[in-house]
Amino acid sequence: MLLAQQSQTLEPVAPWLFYLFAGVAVLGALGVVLSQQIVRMAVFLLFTLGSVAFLYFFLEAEFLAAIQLIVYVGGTLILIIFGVMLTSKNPFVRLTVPVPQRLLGWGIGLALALMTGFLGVKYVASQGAAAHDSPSLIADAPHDSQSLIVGVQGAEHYGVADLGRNLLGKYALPLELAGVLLLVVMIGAAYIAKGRHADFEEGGAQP
Amino acid sequence: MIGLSHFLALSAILFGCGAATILTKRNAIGILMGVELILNAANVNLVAFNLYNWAGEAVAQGAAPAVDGLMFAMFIIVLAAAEAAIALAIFLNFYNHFSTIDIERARMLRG
Amino acid sequence: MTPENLLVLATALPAIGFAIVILLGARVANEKVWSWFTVGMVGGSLVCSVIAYVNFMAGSGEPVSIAWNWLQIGVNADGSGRYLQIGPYVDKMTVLLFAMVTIISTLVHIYSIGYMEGDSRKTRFMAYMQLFTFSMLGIVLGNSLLQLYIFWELVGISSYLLIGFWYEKRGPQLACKKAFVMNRIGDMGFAVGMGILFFKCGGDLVLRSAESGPGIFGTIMDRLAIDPLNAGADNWWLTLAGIGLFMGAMGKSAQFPLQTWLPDAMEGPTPVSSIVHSATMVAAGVYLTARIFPLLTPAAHLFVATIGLITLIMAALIACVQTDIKKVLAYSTLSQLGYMVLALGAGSYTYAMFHLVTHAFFKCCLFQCAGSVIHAAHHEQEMTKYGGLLRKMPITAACFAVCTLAIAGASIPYTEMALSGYYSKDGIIAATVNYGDALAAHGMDWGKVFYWGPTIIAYVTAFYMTRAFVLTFLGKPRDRHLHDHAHEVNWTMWFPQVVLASFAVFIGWSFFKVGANIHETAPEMAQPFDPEHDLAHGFHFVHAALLHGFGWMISIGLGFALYVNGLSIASKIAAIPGIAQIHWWLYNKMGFDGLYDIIAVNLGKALSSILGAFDRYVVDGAVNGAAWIGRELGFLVGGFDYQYVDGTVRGSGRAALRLGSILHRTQAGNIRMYVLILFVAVFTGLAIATPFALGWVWFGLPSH
Amino acid sequence: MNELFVNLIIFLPLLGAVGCLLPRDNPALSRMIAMVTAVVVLLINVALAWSFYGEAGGTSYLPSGGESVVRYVTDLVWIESVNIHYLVGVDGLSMPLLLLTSILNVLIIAAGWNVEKHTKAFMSLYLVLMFGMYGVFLALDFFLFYVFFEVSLLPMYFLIGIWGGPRKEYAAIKFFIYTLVGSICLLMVMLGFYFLVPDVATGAAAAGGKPSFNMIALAADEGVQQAFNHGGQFWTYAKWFFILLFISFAIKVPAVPFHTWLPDAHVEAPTPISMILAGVLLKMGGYALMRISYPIFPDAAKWAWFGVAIVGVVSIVYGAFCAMAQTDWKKLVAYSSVSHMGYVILGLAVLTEAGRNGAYFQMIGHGISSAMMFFLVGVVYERAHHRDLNRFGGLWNTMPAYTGLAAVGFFAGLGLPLLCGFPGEVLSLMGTFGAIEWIENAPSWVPFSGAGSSATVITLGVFAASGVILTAGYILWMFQRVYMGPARPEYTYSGRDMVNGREYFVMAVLALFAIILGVWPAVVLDMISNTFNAIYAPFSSLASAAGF
Repeated sequence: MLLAQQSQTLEPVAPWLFYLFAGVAVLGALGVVLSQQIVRMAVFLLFTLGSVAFLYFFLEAEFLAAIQLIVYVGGTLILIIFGVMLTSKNPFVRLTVPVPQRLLGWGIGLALALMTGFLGVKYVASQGAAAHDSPSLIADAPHDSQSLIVGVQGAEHYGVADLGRNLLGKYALPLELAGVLLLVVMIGAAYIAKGRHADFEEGGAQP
Repeated sequence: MIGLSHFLALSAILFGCGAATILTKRNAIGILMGVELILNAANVNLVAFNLYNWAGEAVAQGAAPAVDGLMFAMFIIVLAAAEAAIALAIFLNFYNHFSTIDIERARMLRG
Repeated sequence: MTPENLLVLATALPAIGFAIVILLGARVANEKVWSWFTVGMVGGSLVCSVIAYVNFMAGSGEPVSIAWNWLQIGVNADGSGRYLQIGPYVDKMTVLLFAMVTIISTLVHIYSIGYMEGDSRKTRFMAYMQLFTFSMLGIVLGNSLLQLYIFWELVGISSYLLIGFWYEKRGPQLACKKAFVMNRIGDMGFAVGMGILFFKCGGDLVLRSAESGPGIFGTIMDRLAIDPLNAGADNWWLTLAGIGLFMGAMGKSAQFPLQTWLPDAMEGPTPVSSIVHSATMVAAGVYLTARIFPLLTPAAHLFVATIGLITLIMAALIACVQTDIKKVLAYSTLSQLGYMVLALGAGSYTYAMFHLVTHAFFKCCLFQCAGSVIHAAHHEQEMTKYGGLLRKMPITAACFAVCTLAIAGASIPYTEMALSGYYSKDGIIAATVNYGDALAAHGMDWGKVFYWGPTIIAYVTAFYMTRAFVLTFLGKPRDRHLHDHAHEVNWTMWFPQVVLASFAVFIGWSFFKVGANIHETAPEMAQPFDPEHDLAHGFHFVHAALLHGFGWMISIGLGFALYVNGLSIASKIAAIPGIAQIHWWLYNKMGFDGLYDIIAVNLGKALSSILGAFDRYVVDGAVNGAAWIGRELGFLVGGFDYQYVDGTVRGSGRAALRLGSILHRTQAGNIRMYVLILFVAVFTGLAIATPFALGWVWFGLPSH
Repeated sequence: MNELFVNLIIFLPLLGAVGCLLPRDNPALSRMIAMVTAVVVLLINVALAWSFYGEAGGTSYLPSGGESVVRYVTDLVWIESVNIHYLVGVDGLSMPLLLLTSILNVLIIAAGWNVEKHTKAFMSLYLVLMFGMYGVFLALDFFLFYVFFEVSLLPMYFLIGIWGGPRKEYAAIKFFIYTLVGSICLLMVMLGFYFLVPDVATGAAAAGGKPSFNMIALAADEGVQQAFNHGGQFWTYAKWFFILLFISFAIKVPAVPFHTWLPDAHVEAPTPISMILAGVLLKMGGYALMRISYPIFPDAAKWAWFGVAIVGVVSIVYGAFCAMAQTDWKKLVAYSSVSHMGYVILGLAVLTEAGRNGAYFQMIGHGISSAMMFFLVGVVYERAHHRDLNRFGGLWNTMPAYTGLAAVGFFAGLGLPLLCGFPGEVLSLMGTFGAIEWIENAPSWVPFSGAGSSATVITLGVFAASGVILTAGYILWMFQRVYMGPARPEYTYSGRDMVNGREYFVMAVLALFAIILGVWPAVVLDMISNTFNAIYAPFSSLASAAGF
């Protein structure tokens, strides 16, 4: 509707941009699976999380993309890296799993991926391509404008304001609960990580 | 043209990778990474469905576009962060106790 | 009593005798009483048979065909049952063979009393002989293929019990098993042939028409309107059925390639050899082929003739080099059976059956003589140890000589004065001339081999029988100890020999009576084959006399010349390079035993152990699937858990334990195991849900 | 009166089982109670058979009022909401098997007279097993049948698992799991019946709109047949149900490749349990095929004839080869059961009257001969304490009377004419060849129909017939190794170790039946002919069309 006119210029970019970021995300994820060094895994994870953040942009969720970048890439990942450093005499140490078990794990992962992917594709097919293979917001728009990339322009359609209204309205209680949870986590994490004093004093040699 | 199914496929791959990671790592932090991957896969799904299905349906019924998918994703990110913090705290404690982060050693609770 | 009732009674008497002897056994009476009791039972059979013979011959001569219901195979629309039937069939051949079998059986029973003197299980032996006589008479009486098959198996099992009578020794153990199993190979063909006829003839297995139906012959020739002699390619099943049934005959008559059990069967006591493995049971194959004669198509005829030819040549050659007296006689039996089978293949129903009768008497006598010698020589069977027994055992030697002449086909040239073997064998050779011509007329020029083969072998027969006689009774004693202890046997043994020898002389003289009787009963189909009228007369007096009339003299002379001084000349000949190898090959029975050991026995054993292992490890392994896969999963997941790995030692014996330990291990605190189970559960749930979600499910309410 | 008898046959053993448990510390009394129960049930069975064959005609009990051969029916509503009935009755299909079961029960309790370990529990469980077996043979309601099928399973598990040999737990669990898989297949079919039958059968007065599990009615009802033949162009419900039922019953029979529980169960089970397992429990599979699979799904049976026949032929040949490879005597006999029961499958598969009669006779004959063979093995095992064929020898000299009876038993197993193993084999074989007639003229959806049928069927027949060679091979080889050879001191028994009167009684009775059935097979075949005619009416047109 509103966004229909501007979309055409950007449309050709969409598929390859999607494949680019999706590809990075997938490669990163595969790297996490296949790598045996924890630091490398962390770096691969970084790529994946970052690419997913970009994909959120395509999905008209730029606020979420920002959160993804800030909380995940900036917060969680750094936390993980800290964890790696704190818990490892040698950050590049390998804790490997025997090959048969690894194969089994990969097999199960592959089976799950195939199964869920298959279900997803079948679901979309069963719902009918016309209705659901294009963003529903612009389903009524002329066919040539039904490009994914239009969503980038869709901030005025649902933006931060919508999110804010929802957070303080419909989702107020969960928001409060999440806040309490974070408090609990903060205290709990501090307590657990500190450990019992006796342990520290007895095992003083430990870092 | 990129459609819902593409995102679902991506999410499936991420989910599979996450599952495989959990199953093939002995390092507890590695397992945590696998969990993060799975959560991300779920987020991609939620956001994609929100755009392709739910938002439009709400508009069609005359309401404001729905953002429930995004809300869920946001909460998930928050909870993931919290979970990571707790998990890392536990791992630190575990490390203090066993001098290793190998979860094979974590079998004190077995029946 | 009517002949058929008499014959049924004659059949039943030995069965009753068997049951009484086996059930009451040694507790009631001693072995002497039981022996004469069995002789009495079989003597009763003899009387019945002779009366039946006389009655039947005096009567109209019309065949009697009776069928009794035995096995129900279904129900007709009107509620009456359909049955597989058994019952007696009486024609001139039946009464003749009944008389023959009971005469021989009675004489062998008497002979056994002397021969088995002192054996601790003599009573049981006599009981087995009764069982055998019953089974053999059952075959002869049979009107339906089913009855033939039943008694076929029963003679097989009585032969098994008799060959294996001295089961403490390894030889008889193996021989009896081999005999039965090789017979069963033939029986498989019998069953297949029977099955094919069963479905083609609407579930009828009776051969001749009886009240209940037209019988197999009637069905094929009248209802299906098939002339077996001109059966086209559409009727391949008839050829197959004929060859299948003939396979049964091959097993029982020890025809090539199933011949190897018969020489081994000589491990049994000699009275057994004299009745079971020369006179009657092995001839049952010939009898069966004669009974199904009208079904044989030209292809089947050729098959039968070829098998007979191969057998008669092969066996005669092997007989020339054997030194065990019973082995020589066994191969001689094989060779003579080959003659009979060849005659059937060549279409001469009459002469095949005639030779069966004459052969039964002289071969039974020969075996009894050999048995007497063996008895006198303390169970020494090697002819190389004999020699010069003529003076010690004059009656036996005389009987042996008469029968040797009979089997050699001795005759006075250009007259009809001859011993029994001459008539029957001469007729067979005459028939093969006809057959060879018939084949040649169809472009098969090599058909002449069916004539030349038996002609030449007739010389060889005379030779090897002379050899056996000379080595045993003439010349100088080669084993002094043996010779000193040899003595003439007592009357229970020589009396049967003398009777049989006289039969061997005279049964041929009454040929025109006996042969004509058989000829009359020959199926109409067989009569065109018979060469008696047009061919035989001219042939006998000119051609055959030259070839055979003097032939026996030449061969016997040669045998005398070579062997009168023991094996000295023969062993020199056998040492000539070239001949030595052939001699070795023949001496080892042409290597068939070794060949079968390698091919059939070892292959069978290997196959069975492979399949046994396959069953144990593959099938059972797959079946232990749940436990096995569970264990492997557990092994992968809990790789470091040596405690449990040790617990899951290999060997399926602990699979039950493993099931428990796997269940236990799921609670073993292994985080990754929990996760694994979780994911597998997720996957399984999705996999189950998917068909429903996508609407693929087949199982639901019908749409209508 | 007869209706009461039918119910007594089922419930007396249950009463006996409770009775066995009551006396305290008195195993002898438990034995007596079990024996008395078995004998009473035998007498009732004989009385039932007497009146069954003494009077003509049958009580019709079909809801449609049609003719039926089933008699002495008790029909009580059990679970009303799904129309499950307690429906029991007798017809020619069950009568000979009931007689076989009751005769074997008496003999087997005699054979188990010397069980010293937990005698009370043994006898009690055995009586519960009897309850299950009679129930299976008498039930006419599919659900009831299923219940009894399961009931017979549990005591067997304990009988093997407690009184068995060294690997008893393994064998018991294997037996249990195997049979449970079969039961699951059965359960699925039952669910299918539940969903399918009411929908169409409303019109046909079968069950007044409710699902029906009445097996006789299901077979006779046109509407039900039509319902089963829907569900897909090719994969009709009937075919699925037939396959599931076949798997379920083939496990019980057992047919290759579902047979591997049998050798283990037999080897580990105590002698009396081996006897009942081979003598009756295997027959439950064959009986169920005859009672359920073939009458209710005639079209699927025609469609499946080749597959089923192949299973039968493979069982015959494969079982015989496996038997030949064994050195454990009991295992040899166990595999011989696989081979012999192959004739049952083959005889059924070919859908000819002769084949069916042969299959049925083979079940009865094998019930006698296999029970006898296991007992013969047990008699020696109790004295020699091992079953290694290669270590035996000379038993003919040391135990002559026993060997005489053993010859009857094993030669019956070998299929010797005039003993009970022969008629079944020969009829199955003849029936196989007879199948050419209908297959030649069958519609094209029947495998190998048309011109090529002769060669196919003859090939099947040749392979099946080759079983006679292999059977002779392994039985005679075993006979040679065990009974022949010189007498050995270690197998010479005297005094209390000699074969006693109780054992002679069991062997002699079995030998007697082996001979009677062999000489006079009509005693069984006459019993079943009318019933077969009635319940296999859908197939009878096959034969008569071909001029049989």
